Amino acid sequence: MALNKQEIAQRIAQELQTGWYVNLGIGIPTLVANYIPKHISVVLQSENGLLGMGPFPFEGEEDADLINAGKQTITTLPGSVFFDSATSFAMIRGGHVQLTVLGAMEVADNGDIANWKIPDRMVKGMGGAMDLVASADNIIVAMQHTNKRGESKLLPACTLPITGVQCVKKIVTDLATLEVTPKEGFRLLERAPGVSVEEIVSKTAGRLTVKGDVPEMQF
Amino acid sequence: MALNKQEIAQRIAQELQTGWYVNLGIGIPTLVANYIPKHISVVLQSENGLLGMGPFPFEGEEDADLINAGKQTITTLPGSVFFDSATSFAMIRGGHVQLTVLGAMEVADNGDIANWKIPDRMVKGMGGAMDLVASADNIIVAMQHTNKRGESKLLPACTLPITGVQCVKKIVTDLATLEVTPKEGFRLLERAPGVSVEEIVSKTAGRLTVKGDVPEMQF
Amino acid sequence: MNKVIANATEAVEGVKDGMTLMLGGFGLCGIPENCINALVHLGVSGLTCISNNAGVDDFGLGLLLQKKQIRKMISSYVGENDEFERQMLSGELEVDLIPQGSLAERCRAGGAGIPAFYTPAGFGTEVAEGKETREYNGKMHILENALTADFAMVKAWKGDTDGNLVFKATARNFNPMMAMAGKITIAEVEELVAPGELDPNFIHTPGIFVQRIFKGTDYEKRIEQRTVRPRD
Amino acid sequence: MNKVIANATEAVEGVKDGMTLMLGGFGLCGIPENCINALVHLGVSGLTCISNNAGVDDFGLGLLLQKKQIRKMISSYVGENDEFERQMLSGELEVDLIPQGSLAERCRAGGAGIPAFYTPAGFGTEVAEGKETREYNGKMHILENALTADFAMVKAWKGDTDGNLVFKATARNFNPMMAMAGKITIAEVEELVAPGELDPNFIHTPGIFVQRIFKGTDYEKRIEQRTVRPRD
Repeated sequence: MALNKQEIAQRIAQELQTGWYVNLGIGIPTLVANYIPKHISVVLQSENGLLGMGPFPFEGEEDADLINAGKQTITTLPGSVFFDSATSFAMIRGGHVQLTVLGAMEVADNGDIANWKIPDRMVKGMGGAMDLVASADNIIVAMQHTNKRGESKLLPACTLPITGVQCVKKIVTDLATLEVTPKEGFRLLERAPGVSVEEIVSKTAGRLTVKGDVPEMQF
Repeated sequence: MALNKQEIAQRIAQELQTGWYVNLGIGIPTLVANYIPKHISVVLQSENGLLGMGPFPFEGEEDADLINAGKQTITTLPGSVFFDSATSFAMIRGGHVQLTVLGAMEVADNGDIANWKIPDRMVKGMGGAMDLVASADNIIVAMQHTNKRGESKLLPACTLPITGVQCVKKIVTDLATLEVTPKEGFRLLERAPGVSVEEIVSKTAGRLTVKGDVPEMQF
Repeated sequence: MNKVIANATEAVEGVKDGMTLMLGGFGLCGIPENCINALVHLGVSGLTCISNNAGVDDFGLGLLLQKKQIRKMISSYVGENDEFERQMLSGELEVDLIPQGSLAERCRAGGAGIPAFYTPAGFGTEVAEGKETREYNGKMHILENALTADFAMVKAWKGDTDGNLVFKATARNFNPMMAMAGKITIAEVEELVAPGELDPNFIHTPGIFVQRIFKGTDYEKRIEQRTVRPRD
Repeated sequence: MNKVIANATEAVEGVKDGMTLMLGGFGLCGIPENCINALVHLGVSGLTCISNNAGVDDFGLGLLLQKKQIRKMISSYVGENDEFERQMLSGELEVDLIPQGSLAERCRAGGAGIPAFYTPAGFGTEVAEGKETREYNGKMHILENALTADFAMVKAWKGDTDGNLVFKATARNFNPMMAMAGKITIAEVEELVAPGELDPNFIHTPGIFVQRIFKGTDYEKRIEQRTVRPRD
């Protein structure tokens, strides 16, 4: 069975390591926060100016001055810090954030990512995405394996305007976990439970490397 | 009579205007703080990280964590602010400090200044001087008109390694107040009380422009 | 060094058609509400507005868009605004989209006398078009220029009469950098206090960057995405 | 995210001969006294030290100079130190003098992922030799590169176990930028508190920049120029 959004987030949460500062993008990446393993201690960075993002506030305790990068009301945790936008991106650009998780419209087998613009459609802007993908050493994309028309989002080359070059390190889709490698393109690491290698192969347009037995994801 | 150091400082203090943020260098410039006219309100910036520098502390109230750029113990005033060195030079480089007063070994008639290095002698470093002279719109030099050997410090060109190019706007020496102009070189504005134009001319090696009657400084 | 002015109307004196303005805020958080309203009343037009976002239809910069006072927006993200979309697609509104971190750094650079700097953000994308590129540490970077503005308008939590500012929580965002980059910087604050009442060790924006300050009124502080969790 | 280590000895673990270190402080104000002492005991040599100043003969970086542990100093001002002068004039010690503002900005840039930037400071002087120059806004600028270090050692007033730091008065100086620019940043603090005890709105250095933190002991806090005024 293909994963739902929560399961994609849950799988990505397994990648977290204690001590990491992590930036979670809008959409599925935000859900990762709900699945952080209990024994893992990470700090969530919100690029609008917060380290140590806590959960949503209780009803009636919302503070208009305390939001995350998705403009949602949130809370802090002990040890949280507020800072300005320049300092925030100093953290990101300077490589102090160990992991960025974000969504994508397309990923190329060289690690290029497109997630900010569709020509002839209203362009909302890249927000912090271009800074994030150009900066983080470790970038994981959370997305569906195919688009609404059933076409692969894992391509030999991006067809949409790109957000960053050769930056995506790993992809978790509803069907698979894949590593992006310079030499082998997408390397299949895991299948979603019950999903066949054949289905993944058929839905991956970019160069895909499958070696040996491909295990199912473990939850 | 040639001015003493206090009088040079006092003359420079007349240049201050209410609302200005002012950086005073080490030596004579520091003394300017003692002569700020009562009706003038300025804020002193110390480039090690303080706006609103107050007087020296009372004996026994020195705080090792509160010093000025000359490493002297000082105090704050109501409205003072502490900040880091990058922010401090953002103020300076960004043109937010309206006036810099500093000493010099040599000034050229095009506004070049040399005040940080004597070849073959121990070099202590430029500290913040190069940032200050490259940044401020208004730079006043406080110095003796001649060096210990009686040679003019106002030259056609600096002989020592320079600190900044074409930046000095005004000079107050023990003998005169001079403007530095692109077309006329040093322009004599005022004589120290009792000092003759002839003496100033004879002790100025750079191009000097004297027009009409040159008034004496008023104190 | 008293910089206090009476109100928002006085604050925006001197803003003229065609000027470039910086406006602090992220989404609707920390925006200079009073100044924006005053600009609407002033009726200036042809403005270039540098602001991370463009407000919503009926609040924030959306109010200036409705009156067609803005000629060009320089932003990183401009969703959530139908009128914006209409004007942009019709070509009435020019839009320059900039990566958020580059926007923040370009404002800081403008205030700090750094005319240009290299950043990796946007290399290989549309953002890099026409810009110089260079490799540093095995990675490609693009050269970005500083941004400055005729007026910067920022919103702080507390300020003193000398212009020293303190921001609250994530309402800080772009405000400190824009305060640095305005030829004239206007600060509107929720609380205006005397010099010495703010701890000199904990001031976010030193008064040297602020030319005018006033106590704002009637803050709406609209929340864009009200997200809550149930009490157990 | 506990980053607390026991003491200065543990703090400097991993510092090796020939490494580049950043050390906070301006003059003797805000210097990492405990770390410097630990480096003396560790006995590492061939160090490149990036620090605005070089201490005095018997305190601060002067202690490392006495033991000839420093191969190169990168500073803006190095007066007040006879041993420094001797080693420099004899050629034992390499010295790279940098304008103070450029030094601060280059450290910040190193921490902020900005590999290079333009500044007017030093144009036309020795500092500009071999550097690219360019005119912006009618004024010449030089291109300066970022600085980073294997270890940065900073001294804060208060810190929490997550590495969040607060500095006191002018002891802040270079410490925040150097904290950003160290591959491993060590913070020594006068007071070590639990997370949540520092106000999140008023933290100078967010813990993300700090890898190790410990409570320092026996601070001497020597005053270089004790200037006082008479009581009336």
